Order: sequence, then C-alpha cells, then structure tokens
Amino acid sequence: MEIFEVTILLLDATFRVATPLVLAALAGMFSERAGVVDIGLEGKMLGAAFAAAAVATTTGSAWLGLMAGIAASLALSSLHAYACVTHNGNQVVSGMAINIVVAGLTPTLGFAWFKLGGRTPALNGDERFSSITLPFADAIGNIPVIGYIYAELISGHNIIVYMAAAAVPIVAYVLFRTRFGLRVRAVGENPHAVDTAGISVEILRYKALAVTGFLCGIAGTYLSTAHGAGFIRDMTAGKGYLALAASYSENGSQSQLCWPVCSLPLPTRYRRDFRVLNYLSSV
Amino acid sequence: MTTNAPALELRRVNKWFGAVHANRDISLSVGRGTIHGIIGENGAGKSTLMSIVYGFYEADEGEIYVNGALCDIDNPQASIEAGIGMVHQHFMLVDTFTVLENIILGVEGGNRLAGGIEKARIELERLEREYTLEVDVDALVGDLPVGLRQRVEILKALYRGAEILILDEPTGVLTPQEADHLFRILNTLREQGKTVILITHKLREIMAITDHVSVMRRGEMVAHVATKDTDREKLAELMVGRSVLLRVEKEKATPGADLMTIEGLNYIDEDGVARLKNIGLTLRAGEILGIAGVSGNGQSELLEVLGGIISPTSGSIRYKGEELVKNPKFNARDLRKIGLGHVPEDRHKAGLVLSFSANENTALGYHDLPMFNKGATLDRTKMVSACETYIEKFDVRPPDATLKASGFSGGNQQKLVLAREMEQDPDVLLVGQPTRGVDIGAIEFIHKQLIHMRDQGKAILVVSVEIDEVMSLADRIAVMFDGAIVGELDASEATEQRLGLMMAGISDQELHVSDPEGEAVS
Amino acid sequence: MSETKSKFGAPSKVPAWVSLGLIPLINLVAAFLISGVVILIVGDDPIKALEVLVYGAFGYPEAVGYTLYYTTNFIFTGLAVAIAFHCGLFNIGAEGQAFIGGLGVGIAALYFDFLPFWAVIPLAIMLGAVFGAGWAYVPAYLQAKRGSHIVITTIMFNFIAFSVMTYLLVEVMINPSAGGSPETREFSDHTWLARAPEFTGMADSPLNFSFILALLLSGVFYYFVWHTRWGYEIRVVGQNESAARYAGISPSKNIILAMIISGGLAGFVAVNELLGVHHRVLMDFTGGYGFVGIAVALMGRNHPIGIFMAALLFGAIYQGGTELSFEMSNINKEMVIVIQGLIILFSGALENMFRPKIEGFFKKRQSLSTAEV
Amino acid sequence: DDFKPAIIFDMGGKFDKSFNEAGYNGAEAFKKKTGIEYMEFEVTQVSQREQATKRMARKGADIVVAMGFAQAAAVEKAAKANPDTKFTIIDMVVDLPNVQSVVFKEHEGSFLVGMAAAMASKTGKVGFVGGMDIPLIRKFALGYKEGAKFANPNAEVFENMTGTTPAAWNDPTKGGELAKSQFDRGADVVYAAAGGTGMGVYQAAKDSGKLAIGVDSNQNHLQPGTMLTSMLKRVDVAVEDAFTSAKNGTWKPGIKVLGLKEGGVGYAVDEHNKGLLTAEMIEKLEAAKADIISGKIKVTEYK
Ligand SMILES: Nc1ncnc2c1ncn2[C@@H]1O[C@H](COP(=O)(O)OP(=O)(O)OP(=O)(O)O)[C@@H](O)[C@H]1O
Ligand SMILES: Nc1ncnc2c1ncn2[C@@H]1O[C@H](COP(=O)(O)OP(=O)(O)OP(=O)(O)O)[C@@H](O)[C@H]1O
Ligand SMILES: [Mg+2]
Ligand SMILES: [Mg+2]
Repeated sequence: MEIFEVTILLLDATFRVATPLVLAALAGMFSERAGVVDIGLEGKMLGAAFAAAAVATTTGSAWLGLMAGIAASLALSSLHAYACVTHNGNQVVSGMAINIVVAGLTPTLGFAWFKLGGRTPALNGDERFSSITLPFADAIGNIPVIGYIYAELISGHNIIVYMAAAAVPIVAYVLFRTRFGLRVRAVGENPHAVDTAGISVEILRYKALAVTGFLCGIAGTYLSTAHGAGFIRDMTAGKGYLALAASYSENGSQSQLCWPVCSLPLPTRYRRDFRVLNYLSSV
Repeated sequence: MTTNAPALELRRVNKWFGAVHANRDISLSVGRGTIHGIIGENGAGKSTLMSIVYGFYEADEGEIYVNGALCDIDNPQASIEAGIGMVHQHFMLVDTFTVLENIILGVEGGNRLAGGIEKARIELERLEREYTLEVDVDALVGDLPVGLRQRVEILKALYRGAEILILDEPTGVLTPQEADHLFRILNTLREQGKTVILITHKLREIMAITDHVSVMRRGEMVAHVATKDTDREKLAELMVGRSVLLRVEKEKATPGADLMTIEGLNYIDEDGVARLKNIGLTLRAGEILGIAGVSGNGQSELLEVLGGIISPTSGSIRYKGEELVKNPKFNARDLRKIGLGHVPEDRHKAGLVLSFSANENTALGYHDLPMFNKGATLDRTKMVSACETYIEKFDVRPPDATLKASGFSGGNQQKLVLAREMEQDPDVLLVGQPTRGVDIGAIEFIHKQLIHMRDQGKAILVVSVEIDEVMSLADRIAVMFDGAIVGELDASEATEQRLGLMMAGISDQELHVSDPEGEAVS
Repeated sequence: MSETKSKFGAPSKVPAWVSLGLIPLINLVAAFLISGVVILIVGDDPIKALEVLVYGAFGYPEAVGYTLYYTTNFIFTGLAVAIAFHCGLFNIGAEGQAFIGGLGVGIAALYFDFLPFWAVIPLAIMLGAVFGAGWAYVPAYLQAKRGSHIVITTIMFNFIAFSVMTYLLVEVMINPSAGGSPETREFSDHTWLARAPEFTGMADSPLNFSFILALLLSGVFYYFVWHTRWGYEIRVVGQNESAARYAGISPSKNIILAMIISGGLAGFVAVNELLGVHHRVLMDFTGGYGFVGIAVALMGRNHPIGIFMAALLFGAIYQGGTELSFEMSNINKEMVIVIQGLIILFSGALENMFRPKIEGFFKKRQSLSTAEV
Repeated sequence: DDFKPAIIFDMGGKFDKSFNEAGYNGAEAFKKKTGIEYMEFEVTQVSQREQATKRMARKGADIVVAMGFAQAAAVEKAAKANPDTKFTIIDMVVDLPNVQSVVFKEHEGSFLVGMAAAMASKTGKVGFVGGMDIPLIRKFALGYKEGAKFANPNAEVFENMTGTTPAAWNDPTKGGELAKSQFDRGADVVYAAAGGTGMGVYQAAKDSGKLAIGVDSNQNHLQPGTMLTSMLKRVDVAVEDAFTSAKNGTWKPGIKVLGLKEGGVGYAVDEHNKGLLTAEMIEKLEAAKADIISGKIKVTEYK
C-alpha cells in the first residue's frame, strides 16, 4: 500500500482518536485559564460516557444521550466548583475524589439498571452517532489525491468529530474575543484584579468550570455513543489525564512535546498511569 | 442628596481582624472637590479603612455616606456604583493584558470585545487629554514602568466614572518626576471637581498638595487638621506620638580605604538587552555612596550583580584587593561570608519568605553559619534568640519572633531585613530602597542605623528612588540613567534640580538646558 | 497549585483538638452519611456496613495488621509527595518510582542472595531507594535545567516505568517454572523482612518490619525538613524562589535533591510489598499507592503527623473496604470505591465546608487594640 | 446440606467480558442447578489474593476456586495452611495434595479459529488483537497463526497487542482502532483475545462490515452477523465441574489439562453465525480437530 494512503489512513485514525482528547484538552484549558486545576476531566468524561450510553439505549436517541452526557458532566464540574471555589478546597484532591466516585458509581448503576456487569447494551441505529458521508464523497472519491483525501479523510466521520473540529476555533474566539473570555483569562492571571473590577471571582469560575463540564460531556459521549457503541467501565482509559497534560502545555513549554503525544493513537501502555482511578479503585 | 453634603463621610467605623482592632470608631468627613490626606504609621489602619470604603472588607460597625446618602457598601461593585475608585498599594492589574483590556475589564460594554474596545479607545483619549494621563493604551501592562501602571489604575477608576478617588501610598514606588506628574494630575482632578483621598508616608507631599489631613494612630483617628494650619513637625508628632527628627543628623564623613572598586562593569540579560553599561564605582570605608535614578535604569541589576545573584557579562569588581568576577567565591552565599551584606529592593519578592516565621527569616542567607547550627542540626533556639535580640534592637512591632513575616507591616518587615543584614556586621552593605512604604518613625530609625554603621567605618551603597533620601543620607551621589553612570558628585554640591536633570539623562555639561518639570513641587 | 499551597500552615486560632480532631471527624461523618444513602439505594443496611467497615479495619488483630500494612505504603508515598511539595514540586510519579524501586529490591534479593541476611536486606532496601531516586532524578533534572513541567515529565516517566518493568518481567526476570506468569522466582527466605511477631496476633497479616521503617522515616522526615539546613533550603526554594536566589540557595540543586529524596521514599513501597510481603517481583504491586499518596500528603498538610493520620485513614478504608466486599453481598468492589471516593471528597476536598462555622463558634473575639499586637 | 463453594476472581473482575466472567458463568450455572449459594471475592489489590484464599478457607469453604495464574502463590500458601480444604486453580499448576490445577490448550482452539479465519478471508489477510502482552496471550496468538497458515499457507497474519498493562483488558477504543488499522491494511477477519477491549474490536468489525472472532465464552451474540465464531475456552465448565465434583465427592487433586480432546476448548456454532461458517468450513475444521486429537497435527504451545 502506498505511503500516501498510509499517511491518509493514519491521519484518519488520528482524527478519530484525537476527537475526545481535543475536546477534553480544550475543557482542561478553560479551567486552567480560570485558575482552577481540574484533574477531574477523566471522571467527567467517564460519567458522561455512561450517562450518554444509558440514556441513548433507553430512549433510542443518540441526541438525548448527548444531552444526558453533558448534564452529567456539568453536575460533576459544579461539584468540583463547589469544593474548590466555594469552599476553597484542594483542587487536586477534589478532582481525584470525583474521578474515584465516578469510577465506582458508573459500573454500580450500570449493573443495577442493565444487569450486564456494568456495561450498557450495545447501541445500534439511532442510538448512536453514525458516520456522515459528506456530499459527493463517493462521486469524487476516485479522483486521485484530492478526491481520495476528501472521501477518506474529510468525509465519513460522525458528527462529534466535526463538532470537535469546530470547537477549536469557537473556544479560541470565546476566550480571546468575548467579554466572558477576557474575564476568564483575567481571573486566572490575577483574581484580585477581577475582584477590584467589581466582578465576582466565584461566579466567574463557576461559569468557566461549566464550560469545562460541557466540553467534557461531549468528549465522554463520543467515547460511548459515537466512536464506541456502549459503555464499558473505565473506558476513558486515562484520556482525561492525557488531555490534562495537553492543556497544561497549552500555556506551558511542553506544547511541542505534548500535542503529538495527545493526537496520535497511543499504545495503551503509555496511558497506563493516567488510570489513576483504576488504581485508586483498589479496595 | 444635599449639594453641600461632604462627598464621603464615615461614622464610627469599626473593624476587627481576629483580635486586632484595626479600625476603632473612625469618623471622617471629606469635602467634595478637595484632596484629603490620611497619614499614619505602618499598621495604623489606613489601608484597612480604605479597603472598607472600597468594599473589600465589610466594617463590623459604622456607616458610610456618599454625598450625604447612606450607602451599604459590601463589595467593590457597590462602591464603584457609588462613584468611588481606588488605586491600591499593590496594583490590581493583569500584566499579560494590554492597557485597554485592563481598563475595560468589568465594563466591557457588550458580549463582543471588539465593539467595547473601540468605544473605550475614544473615551480614553478624551480622559487622557483632560487629565494629562498619557499612556499607550495598546502596550502590555507587564511592560510598563510602575509610574505608567499607576496612571492605568487612575484611568481605570476615572473610566468607571469615579467621583471619589482613593490612592494608597501612590508615591511609594515613584520617582520625584513621576510623583510631580501625579500631583499635577491630582490637581487637575480637583479642578474638575473630583474628590481625592491620598494615603502617604511622605509629609512633604501632604504639605504640597492636600487641603485637609487626617492622622491615624493604632487604629484610631487622632486628628483632623487643615493643611494650611499645620506643618511637617506637628504632623509627625501627631502620627508617632512623640517629636520626630525629620532631617538626618550626621557629621561629615571621614572616608577610609577603598573596600570595593568596580570597573567597566557590563551586564547583558538573556534577552540580549544591555542593562549595565561600563559601570565604574568605588565604595570607601566610612562613607555612604548613594545611587540616584529613575527606577528601571539598571539600579536593580547593579545590586543583583554586586550581591552575587547574577554574574556580570564583563568587567571587574575588586573587593579588598581580591578580584571577584570569574571567582568561585562570586555567589551570594560566599560573598556574605567575606563580609558583604545586602538589603534587597523588594522585601516581599526577595528579602523575606513571608510564610516563614520571623526567626526563620533571620537565618535567610546565613542558615549555614555556625551561629545557627549545631552539627547537622539547624539550631532553632539560637535562631529565636538571635531574632529576639534583633527585634529588641530594631524595635520591631509586634515583638514576636515566632510570628510569620507576612504578619508584620511593611515597615516592620523592612526592619527585620535590615537587622538581619546589619547584625552580621558586614564591611560592605548594599541597601536597595531602604525606606519604601515605611512610616517616618521607622525612616528616622533606619537612617540613624545606616549613619551609625558608616561611622563604624563600613562602606555602604544606598540605592533609592527617593531623591531627598539619597541627598540626606549619602556622602557621594552617583546618578544612573539607562544602565550607565551619568555623573557622580559630592552630596554637598547636589541640588534636587541638578540631580533631577541628571536622572533624566542630562549630564552636568548640558546643565544649561533648563528642565520644565524642575519646580513642580516644594 | 500556588493558591492551594498558600493554604498550608495557615494559622487557625482555635484549639488544636478542634481543628485537628473535631472537624476531620465531622467530615468523616458527613462522608459516611452520604455513603449510607448510596448503600440504602443498592438495598443494604448502612449501619451494618459502617460496623463492618470499622470492624474490618480495627476489629481483630489480623485486620489491624492489614490496616497498618496499607498504612505503611501510604506513609511512604505520602512522605514522598510531601517532600516534593515542600520544594514547590508536584510529584505525580511516585507510582513509577515505586515500581522501579521494585527492580532495585529485586536485583538485590535475586542476584545477591548469597549474602547473609544482615547484608542482603540493607542492600535491597538501599537499592530500592536508589532506583526510586534515580527514576525521579531525570524529571527533576529536566525541571531544574530545562524547565520542563514536572507534572508532565513525571507522568510520562510513569508510563515508561510500567513498560520497562512489564518487559523485564515478561522477557528477562520471569520465572520459567511459573507457567508463564509474569513474575520472578520467590526470593530465598533469608531476604524476607520479619513479619509482626506472634503475640501481636497479626502474624498472619502482611504487616512487617517496613512499618517500623515508615515510622522511623517519618521522624527523620520531620527532623530533616524543619531542623536541618538542607530542609530549610528546600522550603525556601518551595516558598519563594527569588528569595532563595537572593540568599545564595540554588533552586535547581534543591529541586533535584527534593525529587531524589521523594523518589527514594517512593522506593520503600517496594521494600514493604516485595521484601516484606510477596517475596518476588510481580505486576501491579504498586497498586495505586503512589497516586493516593498525593491525597495523603495534601490531607496531611505535608507534615509527618498529618500524613500518618491520613495514611491510617486510607489504610482503614482499604482494609475495611475489603471486609465490606467479603461480608456484604450487595456491596461489590465498585460500591467500596464509591465510599472511598466520598471519604476523600469530604475529608479532603470539602474539608473547609464546616470549618468556618465550627471555628467561628470557638473563636472569641477580644477587642484588643492593634497596639498590643 | 451445608456445602460451601467459593470462587475468587482476579484483577479484571467477574465482569471482564472474558476469563473471569466465564468462571462467574460457571459458578452461576452451578447455583442454578443446585440452588446452592457460593461465596465470591474480586481481587483488586495484589495482597488480597492471599487474604481472600485464606479467608475463604477459614470461613469453612469446602472448595475454593482461584481464577488465573496470578493466584498461584496465594493458593500455594493457603493450601499448605489449610490441608483439608480443596483448592482448584485455573490456568496454572500448583503441585500440592489438596490442589487441583486446571490448564487449557488455548493454542489448539486458537488453531481452529485461525483456520476458520483464513478460510473465511477473501483477502488472505487476517488479524489478531491481543489484550495485555503476556505469555498466555502469545499462546493464543501462536496457535491462531499456525491455524491460519495451515488453512492457507500464504495467508498474512497481522498481530497487535493492546498494551503491557492491565489497562489493556479494558480499552475498547484502542481495540477498535487496532482492528480498524488491520482492516485498513487489508485484513477482513480479526480475532480478539483481549477481554473488554474485544468489545471495541467486534464493534469495529461490524462498523466496517468485516468479520470478528470472539474468545473464551461464546460471544457470537454480541454482534450477530459479523461474528465468524468464538474460540471457546470452557472455564465455565471447569468451574462448574470443580464445584459439582467437590459436592458429590468425585473431586480429585492433580493436573487437569483440557484441550480439544477433553472438550475444554473449541469453536462456537450457533444461530448467530450460521451463514458465516459454511458447511465445508466446518467439515475442514472437524477434520483438523480429529488430526490434532490423534496427534497428526502438532500445534506448538508458546512457552
Ligand atoms: N487582612 C488582615 N488580616 C488580619 N489583620 C489585618 C489584616 N489587614 C490588616 N490587619 C491588621 O490591621 C492593622 C492595620 O493594617 P493596615 O493595612 O490598615 O495598616 P496601614 O495603615 O495600611 O499600614 P501601612 O502604612 O504599612 O500600609 C495591621 O496592623 C494588622 O495588624
Ligand atoms: N493576610 C493578613 N493576615 C494578617 N495580617 C495582615 C494580612 N494582610 C495584611 N496584614 C497586616 O496589615 C498590616 C499592613 O499591611 P500592608 O501590606 O498594608 O503593610 P504595608 O506596610 O502596606 O506593607 P507594604 O508597605 O510592603 O505594602 C501589616 O501589619 C500586616 O500585619
Ligand atoms: Mg497599607
Ligand atoms: Mg504600606
């Protein structure tokens, strides 16, 4: 097989694998910018993955699943905010605690509701976001380079992949071109400045964490109802921590190191230690 | 709202911090269109009181009236709405933002920034013209010198439509020129009918610009006077509760041997900017060499190089005949061992570990000396006893060697640092901004100590942006501008104007060029 | 982390038994209440569950043995994370450092077991610490000299540690007669650490001499951090780097020193697990202790006593949790995880939820003038 | 009567979609038939293996089934300490008078599904996705490869392990990606021996209209229509046997090797894969099975 096609296919896989990472990394970046470290990305994604799959399979609608995933993730991030912002608790401990609770709660509920040993039934049809073939993909698919790229690489992903692609510019716009973004960046850099400007630091951070929750919700949903077809315990397999590393590097010096790491399909062994919760979950 | 009501009135305001009664029964009335000064020793309660007015702290008791109307100010928002603006002692700006972004923060006017920014730009141009507050609105605040940052803070307040402007120790960080400019701004504000509350430790400024003065001592208002009916001595006495000597008493210096000779010293920082240019200085035993200059002209780098914190790019530093540059001994730790003390410019950034207790801080830099160790162990009891003697000798308040450094007011923090460096009895002492943010009682004391040290035959280098501090302390004065020494002259022949011009980079030769800003104050 | 760090050692003006005893207790109670609700939902008796948990953790000698055995691991990792924190560093790599420490212990116990016990055991302990330290050195160096973010580098080094160890266990050190199980042969028994003596009744538990080591190291830790100039330097660097430079204290030297100590302490997990309990190198023996160590250190305020308390709490949850899944049919391992999570949430993250009210209740407000302060 | 059986699952947990789950099914089957409750424990911490085995013995279990090679050391200790308790360990040999060791010839079963894969493949390319890279899984892989080559000497076999850590048993996303990449390289049948990770592999096969092969228990029902077959490793049977034999006194210590001959391994044929395994495929498979049993075909066992 030609090197060209191999590259295209690798990029194609990269899109699929990168989607949840990109969404989660943006989420992490948002809370990071607001001055709240959130190692709870993992837990939020896992919670969302479960909620989405559970609702999708019961209602038969992937979109309702997405709603549920986002809702679950939002709930978790407001818990994080309640602990870290309202009660100024330790951000790392809070994130950890959330990861652990979710790691335990999802299989428990899953088992109680579906009796499938903590997983949800396999999703099919409308219960799942299936891949979209963009117009003319088949038509021009056999035009050498361009057509091939269009058909293989651009076309044929599920909606959430395209959402993730869109999310990057949108988040950038919100962060750098809107009032909300300005305030978020300010509160991360110097909360006192925001305070003296007569803006409530607390509320602002709640909002920022809500955005984090929203994005994690989409990322988690992708795992169980778009890329995968159903929830399996611990299925985030550490993507949350990988994303965290990426968002750290966002403003840090690691970018060059981290982005490739995050956007390539990594062998699981390199993800191992992101599975904090798996280990914490030891009785 | 009655038109002749005072712009701001406080009635029986009380504030506790735990056991500390920071403000007790404070009553204050500030007339509209006046500049009202508030003075008091470190820890007297000035910042606390103003923080209450600005809604940072809530008063435990008491009322606040703005233009005669009772206001319930429980957060900055409320205070801003009541038309109050505040310029804080430690600026409240986002360094990574542009001036514009900092100013519109909180009043962006619309969800999208673009629109608001353009509106702000126009409004700001008006304000800048009206109050001569020029500043490049697109510059990054992080890149601005303190003087300009302060203007940004003022613009911020005005942009929010402040009628009452509070400034907490605004000149503590300014050069005379900057200070003069600030006062011209305040005058314009007054003419425009705005009300200004000015907290400062500098009586010169109080006399120069305020209409009324209120004096605080230990949490209480001890006096309200009209500026024209008082003078610096009276005020100082009211503040401290005893008569204070405002001039520095000293005999003519009797310089001895050259202890440190600096020649052709250059330093280029990692960004490739030349910070020090061919510096040549000599420190003599029994003499105080003052370095005057607008802050940011290389004084900080000079101190850091001489202190062994950063190493120069080229040049020579001879100490007691021994070349230090390219010498393994040339690092902060070993320099201390060979008798070089260093009081840094910024006590919070470098001089102290605020989260450490006072006694732990007395060992900072000297923690491996025998006097603080027995064997491998750091000897706590020795540290505490040493600290207690320092506290005793330098009259640090509160006299508690176990209190965290952050628990002392700036003046007392400064005393702790001075004590640590002086009590090691160095032969050469480097001192940066000896009295920044320190009240006159402490200033008097600190100056006495420095003079006393000089008279014991030590060489002292004093770097200060306070032009009159340099003039009253130093025996010789060198002026720095843009990393180089513009000129050096004997204290006796130094006048404020002459130094001011040299600080602007105009060397003696060109002295005939007269400077428009010369006579602004005093 | 600066915001959270500044919290440590914040002076609280209430009696010690309140801030160190009453408040944590109330937090625990809250955690158990919520857990109780969850247990009710899955249809079991929360009161009984609590009984089982407590009984399982402290009810009988063997249980205490297990609790203390877990505590041992948490003390090691808690101290490891704490020393790094004192230098302002966030060591997420204790897990990997512990695993690599296992390699050191293994090498000594497998290839030097011709030595008598009094030689091989110290050697194994030393190698365990040295290997752990070595594994922490590289991220430390990168942070100190290259400014690479220690959080990321330590995470990366965890992966590498795990792949390296798996490779060695599968390909190199594997015991051929173990039928393909990726673990080494059993160490010869003179390298084993002494278990708890019979009379304690804990002889059946994995509790071993390492517990003593943990206590000793806690003491050393306290002495080192607060009573030696090296500890002093580390703390200065951690609290105010520019003050450190002003004082002639090299940040990079101390960053590396702190991380080396951190890794060495993490290595002791291998001593407890391999030399004390399993007597062979095997997969997964680090069991997440390195990560929980972060919570232990934070909850313990980076102070040995606090760390001991937190470690004991986690030890109790772990062993009590085991008991729960033994004794109560509806409570499976996932439930136990939930309960553990809630406990961390309430006694860790939400520790300040009740604090202000309680402290306010105990604080009397005397109106002294600032003069007397 | 008061017969007390007990089973101890290893790290994966009893719902690992694989080995442990098979054991769980066996225990459940026993419970259904006899109505006798059994004690169970899921190991999550290495040190719990010993704790659990001893605990079960102390609680008066008549037989303790320990799932997985990792429990050998624990069983050995417990068995010595409790000479009159019966222990059965699956996938590992512990040589003690009161221990029964059950091991499977996974390579034989894998050989057959390897053949099936090669026969069903149109491209002549087949894939293998392993879970954690340990000798046991390499055993599956080797047998599969030999089977494929046997059926089609110039068949190409892609082999990927998901990882080198327990995470590899629970990563459907990664499994799916590995399968997809093998499909992209031309494979059209993929065999997954990877626990929960397999779920992702089967899904990927379904999404791209290729075939997948299940493992351990009969997983054909998971994706009806695209599951070619499943390699059966009758852990469930072994567990149930252990319980029943212990109950009616026929339990014997020693080593039980279960291969094709003993019906311990095999391939699944049911309504879900009728159309996929054609009659002549099955014919060939049965023939090969007979030859393996008779020893005419030697399948190498990974050591
Ligand atoms: N946040 C606080 N917490 C506890 N006590 C405080 C706090 N702020 C001030 N205090 C107490 O109130 C007293 C008054 O402090 P304040 O900052 O008003 O002094 P100040 O007059 O501003 O001193 P300076 O001239 O150095 O600025 C201090 O001595 C201190 O003891
Ligand atoms: N968080 C705090 N806790 C306790 N006391 C405090 C706190 N913040 C400020 N203070 C007290 O407030 C008093 C004045 O604080 P402030 O920072 O205004 O001192 P300062 O003299 O203005 O320092 P500087 O001159 O360096 O700004 C100090 O005596 C200090 O004890
Ligand atoms: Mg103040
Ligand atoms: Mg001050």
